[in-house]
Amino acid sequence: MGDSAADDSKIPITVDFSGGLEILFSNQRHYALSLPAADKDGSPSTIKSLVGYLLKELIKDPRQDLFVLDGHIRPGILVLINNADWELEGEEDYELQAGDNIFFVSTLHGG
Amino acid sequence: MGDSAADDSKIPITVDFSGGLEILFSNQRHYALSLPAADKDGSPSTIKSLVGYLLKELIKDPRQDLFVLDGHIRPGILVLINNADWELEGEEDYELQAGDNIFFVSTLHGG
Amino acid sequence: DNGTSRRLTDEEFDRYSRQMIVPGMGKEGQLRLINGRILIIGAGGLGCPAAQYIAGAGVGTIGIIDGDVVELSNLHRQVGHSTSRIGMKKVDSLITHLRDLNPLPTYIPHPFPLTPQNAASILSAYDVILDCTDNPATRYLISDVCVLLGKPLVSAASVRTSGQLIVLNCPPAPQGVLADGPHPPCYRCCFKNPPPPHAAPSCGEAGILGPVVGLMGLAQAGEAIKILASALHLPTHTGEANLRQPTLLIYSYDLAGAVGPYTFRALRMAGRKKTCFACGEGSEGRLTLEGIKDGTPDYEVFCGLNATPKGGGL
Amino acid sequence: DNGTSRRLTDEEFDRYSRQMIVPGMGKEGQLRLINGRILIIGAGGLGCPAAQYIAGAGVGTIGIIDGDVVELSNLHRQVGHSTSRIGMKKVDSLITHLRDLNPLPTYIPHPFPLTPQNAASILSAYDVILDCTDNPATRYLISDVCVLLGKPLVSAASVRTSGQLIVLNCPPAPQGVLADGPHPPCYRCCFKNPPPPHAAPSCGEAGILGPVVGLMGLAQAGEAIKILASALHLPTHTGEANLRQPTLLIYSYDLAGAVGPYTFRALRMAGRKKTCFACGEGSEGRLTLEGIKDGTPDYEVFCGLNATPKGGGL
Ligand SMILES: [Zn+2]
Ligand SMILES: [Zn+2]
Repeated sequence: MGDSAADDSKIPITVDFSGGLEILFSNQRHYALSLPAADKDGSPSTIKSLVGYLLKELIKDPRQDLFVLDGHIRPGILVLINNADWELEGEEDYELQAGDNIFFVSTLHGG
Repeated sequence: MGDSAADDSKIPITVDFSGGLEILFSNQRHYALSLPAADKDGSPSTIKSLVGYLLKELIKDPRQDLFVLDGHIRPGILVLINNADWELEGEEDYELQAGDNIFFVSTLHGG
Repeated sequence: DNGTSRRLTDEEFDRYSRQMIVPGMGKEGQLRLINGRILIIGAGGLGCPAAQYIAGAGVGTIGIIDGDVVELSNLHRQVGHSTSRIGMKKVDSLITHLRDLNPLPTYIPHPFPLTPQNAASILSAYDVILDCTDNPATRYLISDVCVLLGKPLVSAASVRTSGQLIVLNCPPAPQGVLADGPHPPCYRCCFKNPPPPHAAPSCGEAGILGPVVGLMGLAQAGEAIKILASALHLPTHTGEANLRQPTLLIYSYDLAGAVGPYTFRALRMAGRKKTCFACGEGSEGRLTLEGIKDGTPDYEVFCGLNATPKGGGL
Repeated sequence: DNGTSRRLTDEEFDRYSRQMIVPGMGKEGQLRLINGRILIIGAGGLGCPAAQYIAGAGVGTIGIIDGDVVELSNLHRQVGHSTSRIGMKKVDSLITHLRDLNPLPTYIPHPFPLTPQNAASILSAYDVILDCTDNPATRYLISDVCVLLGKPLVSAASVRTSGQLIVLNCPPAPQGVLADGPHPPCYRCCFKNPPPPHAAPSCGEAGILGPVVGLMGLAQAGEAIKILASALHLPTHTGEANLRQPTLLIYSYDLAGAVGPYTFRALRMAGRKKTCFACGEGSEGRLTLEGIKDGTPDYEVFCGLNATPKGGGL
């Protein structure tokens, strides 16, 4: 987080992928990102903003529908905000804070 | 840590025990403690201060020699400061910071 | 008498001595295991190691349900089977192995698939249920029946290099009750909708590493044993509050790197949800044992609804 | 030719197909396993599950060393043995089980204890060493020999409801070299001095739960398989930097409570220490294979030095 602390128009966060989702993101499970602190309309960056950023900047795999369907995180993906189910935190509208960890996990069914 | 924040002569920390050491501490693995910020001589509280506090206030088991021998943590106990080996942090002389987690683990040999 | 006051036989004492001297187990915990009944649904990569340790620990009644037969491609991870038992029903193969490990438990074979028609009558005879299956439709079915029968459910899954584990419905609360909560979640509380089918591959399609699925199955055994031995599924138990912080354990094995801070993560999940189809407000009106038997909900349709088949899933 | 270019047989293809399609494994990883040699020291609670999954994965040469015979009180956790094999050498009992699981590997029995006299000649024939033993003296011996022979060591231990796992000496660096580091630690770098004997109880004395020790053994298999399949023990491999952040995994099973944030912890350990007796500065002068054979250091004395026997250890 260090060097972006001086630039208060950015929010340093970490983003993790697991359960196979990392395959869509260059097979890398852990990312340290610096996100714009506000959306174009000036409102604070949310999980929704992050998902837009991931689709625009980070996803390399053409199968974006394995991550987002109809503009929302697809069924079968859990989103964790600082290790807690995002339903405890306000889901897509949660406003990102510096240092947040956002964890996307694909639900598994094999055994 | 909440209610002690106003009292700046105290340091809120968490202390964990594992590997069997918890047996010496009422079979409880996790403690939230509030330690004096300075020793009697005015110097900042260290791991050494914490060990003194644990022996005086927290240990219930008479077998103190299973935790401390000759005034030092006995051989076969690892001390972790915020999940890192204390040798990376200055060992007993490490000065405690608010929010620190100190983890005492007894080395195991069974299988 | 709940059966925890009888004497142990000499063989029981000798066989279980090393676990009985562990603080918190003792003779009382051992007798709870001996009097306990666990159903393992699926005799594959999760079910094999789970069954080995549940049998070893001396759980008195162990049911195993699976309709498949042992295949060569199972054996790298399904360590309760063997090359000489290829072609045998998995249930019979696994019980053969378990009986030689520990002949004392009663082993109950259910050598056919779990279905909406047979689920309730099978599950009702057990105290703790292990979901060791391999497809979303069966997972929703098992959870729904556990809600309706009031059974604790230890659910795990694993594909490729990832694993997941969660204890659900423990201690069980009556369907639809939201007062005096929070109550523990069911599978649907945590995983409301199944993924599109092309995003939920099986181990056969996507592959699986033995130690990954094995570790999850073993962790399931650990949770099931603690539930029985410490009676954590009984509402009056003091451990209740503890189990009410539902936790999803995530295992991310890295074939190219060492164990690290992201290898195991414990995620805080929400409790029972008011909006849950199976256990939430008004759920008694939409989910019943009779309905399930008669085909409502239709689990195949539910898990195929979003079907837009494409190449290669996650 | 490093043997990773031959064709797989039809049986190998079928048997290992589910793990070969996992990204990062493939045919090359599978052939590295088939050409690999793993030594499992101890055929008990750690060694049994470790051996099952290492055999299942198709590691080509699997050595097992243990001098004990199977006892009834082993069977709640040592799931590679069986009631019908009580009294048999553990090594032979476990290999019987493994051979039926997967007949393809070469199994090498060493049905006697590891000693300072035989350690080097046995360990030298393997690529990766698993410490699945049950006492401090043998643990220091194994690590010292691994330093001297340049072998990666996957070390685990478990007592009561706790477990520990660490990968040591991987990739191996020559003894005494500190330049161009950090280099990975050995067992003595992490655990400089043994505990007083009364504080280091065995599973026999203090008890052990099957799923706890089993999970650690299975995790050992996972680490050993990744080291071989991804060649992480070879200094030129790109995974090197990753493995150089040594991590001690701690498992704290709670018989009275649910999985939570403290169940698994990954602890950052220091690398090779300048002051380490076995691998630090000047260590070539005090630790040699010849010296070990001749009784220097004396591992029994080293681990008994602080002996002040008292009732009940940790
Ligand atoms: Zn629910
Ligand atoms: Zn060293």
